[in-house]
Amino acid sequence: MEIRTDSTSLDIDRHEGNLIKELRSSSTKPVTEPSGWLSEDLKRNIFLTTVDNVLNWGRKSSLWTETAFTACCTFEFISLSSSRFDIARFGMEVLRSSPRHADLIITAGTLTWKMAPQIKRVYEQMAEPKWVIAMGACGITGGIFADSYSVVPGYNRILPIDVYIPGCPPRPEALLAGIELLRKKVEKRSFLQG
Amino acid sequence: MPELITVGAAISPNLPWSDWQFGFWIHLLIFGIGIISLLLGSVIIFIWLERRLVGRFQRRLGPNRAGPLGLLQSVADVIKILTKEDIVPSRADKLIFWIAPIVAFTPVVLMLAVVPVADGALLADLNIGILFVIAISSITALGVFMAGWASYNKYSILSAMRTVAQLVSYEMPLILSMVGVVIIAGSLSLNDIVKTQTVPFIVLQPAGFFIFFIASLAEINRTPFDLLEADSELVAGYNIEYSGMKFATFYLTEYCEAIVLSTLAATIFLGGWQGPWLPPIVWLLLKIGIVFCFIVWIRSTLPRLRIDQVMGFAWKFLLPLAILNIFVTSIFVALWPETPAWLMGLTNLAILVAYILFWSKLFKPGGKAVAV
Amino acid sequence: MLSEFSLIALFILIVMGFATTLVLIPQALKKIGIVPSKPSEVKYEPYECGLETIGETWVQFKIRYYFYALLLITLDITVIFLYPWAVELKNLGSSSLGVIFSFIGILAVGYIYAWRKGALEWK
Amino acid sequence: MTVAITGEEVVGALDKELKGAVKSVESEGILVQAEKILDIALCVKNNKNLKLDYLVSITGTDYIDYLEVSYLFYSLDNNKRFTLKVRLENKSNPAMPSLTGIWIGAELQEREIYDLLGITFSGHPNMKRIFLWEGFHGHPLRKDFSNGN
Amino acid sequence: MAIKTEPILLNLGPIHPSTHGVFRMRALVDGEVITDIEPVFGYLHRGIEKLAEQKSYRQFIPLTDRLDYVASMNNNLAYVTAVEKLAGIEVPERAEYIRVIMSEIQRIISHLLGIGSFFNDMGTFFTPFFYMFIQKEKLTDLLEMVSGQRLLFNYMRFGGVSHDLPDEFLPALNTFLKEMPAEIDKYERLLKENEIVLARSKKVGILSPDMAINSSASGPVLRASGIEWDIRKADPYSIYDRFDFDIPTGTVGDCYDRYRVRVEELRQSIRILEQAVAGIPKGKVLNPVPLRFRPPEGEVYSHIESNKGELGFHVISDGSDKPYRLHIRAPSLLNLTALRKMLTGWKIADAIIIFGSIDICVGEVDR
Repeated sequence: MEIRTDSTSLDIDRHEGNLIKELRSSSTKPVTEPSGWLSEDLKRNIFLTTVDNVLNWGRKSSLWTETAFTACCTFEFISLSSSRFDIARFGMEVLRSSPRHADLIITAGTLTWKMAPQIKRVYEQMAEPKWVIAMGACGITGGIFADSYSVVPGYNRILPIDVYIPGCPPRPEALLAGIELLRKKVEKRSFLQG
Repeated sequence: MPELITVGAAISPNLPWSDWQFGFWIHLLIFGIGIISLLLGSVIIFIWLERRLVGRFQRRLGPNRAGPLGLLQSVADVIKILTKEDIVPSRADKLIFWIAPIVAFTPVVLMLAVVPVADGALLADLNIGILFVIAISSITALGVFMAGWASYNKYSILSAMRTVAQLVSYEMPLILSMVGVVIIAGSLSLNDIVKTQTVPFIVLQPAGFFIFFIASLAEINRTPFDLLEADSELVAGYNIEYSGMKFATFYLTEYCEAIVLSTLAATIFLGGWQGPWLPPIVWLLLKIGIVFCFIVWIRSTLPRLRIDQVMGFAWKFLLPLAILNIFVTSIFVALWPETPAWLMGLTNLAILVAYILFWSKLFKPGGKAVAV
Repeated sequence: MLSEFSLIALFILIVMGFATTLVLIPQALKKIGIVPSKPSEVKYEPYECGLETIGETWVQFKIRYYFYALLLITLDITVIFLYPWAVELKNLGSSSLGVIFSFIGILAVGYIYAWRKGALEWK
Repeated sequence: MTVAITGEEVVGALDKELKGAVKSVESEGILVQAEKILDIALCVKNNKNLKLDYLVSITGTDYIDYLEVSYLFYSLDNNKRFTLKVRLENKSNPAMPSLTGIWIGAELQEREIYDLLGITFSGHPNMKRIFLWEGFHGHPLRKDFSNGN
Repeated sequence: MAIKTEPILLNLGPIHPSTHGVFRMRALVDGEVITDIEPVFGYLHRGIEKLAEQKSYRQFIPLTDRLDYVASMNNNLAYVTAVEKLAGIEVPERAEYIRVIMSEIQRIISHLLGIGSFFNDMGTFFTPFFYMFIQKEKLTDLLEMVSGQRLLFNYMRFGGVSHDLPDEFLPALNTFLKEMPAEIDKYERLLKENEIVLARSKKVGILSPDMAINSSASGPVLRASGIEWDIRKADPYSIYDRFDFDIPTGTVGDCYDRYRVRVEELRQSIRILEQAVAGIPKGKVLNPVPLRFRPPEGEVYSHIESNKGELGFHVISDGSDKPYRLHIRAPSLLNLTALRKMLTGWKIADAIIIFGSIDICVGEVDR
């Protein structure tokens, strides 16, 4: 199949346009956190606590972020991983660009409807267990661009969010506090949640 | 050099279990498990060391929250990756997708089988030690290519193609750089090479070490030759579709290759386990650490080369230098055997410097000039 | 001497066994439920910067990549003759120098021919 | 100081038959008919003492009863600037010739005006929406655009 | 007889480690060489120009910060000078000096980030980027002292600036200006004569002068091709005519020249800052303007030399308190006009470097 970017790109664009329209019409309510199945008979606490603690400690102290940065908050995340507010201390300076390796996606910036299918696809392609931090006012409610025709009012229309960090852009210390909140949430996670 | 006669058992006489009836199996057990556990232990330490060192090069602290001084950081990484979901893409070639990490990991560990930890203390004292190392080291290229091709992803295909070009074309300089050492040592077995190194071969053979180090930097895909996993161009290279433990195996292979490179450089050029006061194994680990820190130093300062520059560098610069090195060393050893060590080292260094200056005139930086 | 290689053969088996267990641990843990697994149709599609891949991926690739493999085979033969000569150079003395240098000379002719013809450039 | 070339000066520099195309002359620019814009632009660019060779920006505006597109040029050598305006009365599907033949810089800006205002530029190599996705109804910068998100 | 090979369509997509944000390029790749490439825009299009028509003049100032989010002081300056030109508002002397100081500090920050990410694309794994980031943090502290914000400042108003300089600002700026040239020499020692940098960026992605003019590039991209055009000299706005500085230009117009022009501009900005700090007078910093400010009916186009190039605001007002139409001339978008011709024929590794050397900010491209 001979691919010429110019001639065939119009129908590639049209195909992507339909994807955007479907997603826009289908995502009107916030996506809730997928509650893992918890069958009662597997609740043997003793076995759980030791394995849980070790697993969650491992997951908590090596969260690898996916480079899905969109706009201004990117530079606040970069200044977080730079020498002054060094996030490498928590083992988080590994920026994996493939979703298969990453287990945390920080949505740094405004999400537009044209970008929404891509973010949703990358989130679905991430390997379990995965978490999402909605960073900045644009991530929570669309922020200063909420009433624009092409901005998604908040990431929770597209992805289930674990931690919200307000601020436009939030200071690196606020981002660090958000990450601490996420690490506490990871600590209390029972592996049976799947 | 007394002929090492292996009486019945396959191992050199001075090991305590050499004449015991099950000596062969005990030897295999101790050294087999020893090599794997030593390698994994040092990988855990070296991952932590690299992240701390790169942090220090970038004027920031490395990981220091997980455990004292962050030592448990790599353990945390292992636990997390162990319990990560395993994804096998639907259109991937399933069988090759599964086998690729194993084919990539095994040869790296095998190369340590012939490396002596102390006098005569190695798994198999092959008298063709170096040839075995070279033959085994080219299999990783196969494993990486299988991974890239099987995962049905455009970026990993490009990375697989680059494997074929880069790893294969750096075999030649790697092989020829060790011929100089073999000429002086007069034997292929790594144990004998270490024993004949009254003066470490890096002094006698600076050009040989220069070629060996650069060629193996390319073999283990480290900056400035990290084209396979060039994260700014090909998103994550050949291991883009691997997640969980299979990705960890590739991550492990990368660090095992770095450690094996440092071990080979230490045994062949820096005098292996020889050292005045400390026990032999501590000397070997010390030398491995020094070479590894040098690799990390290069990784955090130099930018990456382009694919055609990498190829041109291997075939046009390293190969003629390697042949020249063999030419000069063989003349010295054949015609004038009892030359003092410093003279041989000096001439070798002089040839290296002259060669680099000669080439720096010819190689003008500036790719093909395409004006728009 | 032969038992040395049997040691190596057994060691190969040990290492391959270790590698396969390393890779298969998550499958076992998945049965117990420690390793989570939520299969979804999009998750198993190839990742390409958040977009569907367009067109075939396994296509006929440029020969330029494989060319260096051919070049390696032609030059690798020297190793078979160089290493034994290198080991025994001390007792062979200077007479073997002439032989080897003529051998390398013939090889160098082929190498320079490839160089001048531009086979080494990356077109 | 980037001094503006006066309208009269440019009209004087135009060839005879192009003078008819000039509708009105303002202090810093002239208003021209849409069809003649290509020849006027070519003449303005190649004229020796004008030499307006740098297209700075194209702005499209929706004045309820017509659409106006204004081109701003610089002459880098003699540090002059000049505006060229075009008005399109037919608002259902407005169209005018594209300047990408003369200035490549116009390509993306004309695609932006097509995307946000709906003016199609004939002769444009890649006339598609630049910012919004194919299948987006309406053109946002029109005054009658309903913000239905 | 070359075997017929099929090109693959590769997406250097919106989520890619080195596309400076959400920028996407559809590349037709044959082996390693790009035969055709098509940039796709719009992944960060927030419709700022439509929002401008629903906000009053004063409410729009914070939106200008989000245009080129690395140069928010210069965006404010461009918008504010446009409206002042339209309404004929006078700006006190001290405010003019403060504006020049803020604009030059922002230029240093933006160039540091631009050069840093250029070397990130080349593969230096963040080391030069973090060295430059340390200097950027010092400047961010200075701007935080003045405006209370770290990245998007919303600092300038019509008729001056919102707050006066705190007392410890000028001494802190002086200490920074004394140590910065030594830092720039440190980067030069690491990168200027580095053989791999030379091999990767010399004569790569050449933009010839007439192509640069024809594709209306501006800023360091235009000057690297050898055209000496800088708004601060050609059409001096605010009080730039009082400072003497020169405009660095390249010769060949390749990636290396663009990098050199940005480094030289760092030094020129330091020169301007030294003169501004020396000459800043006392006095008030704001001629207050009524909240529901209504400029007279009319149309104005005013431009400044922002970090990426000529940033222009075309404001059309119909006498009401909301702008009738506000068009932003984004230098990043117009620097990308020649991108397709510059990248075709090169390898992927070069394409990433050339794209990095143009140094765009997606917030400004998509508005």
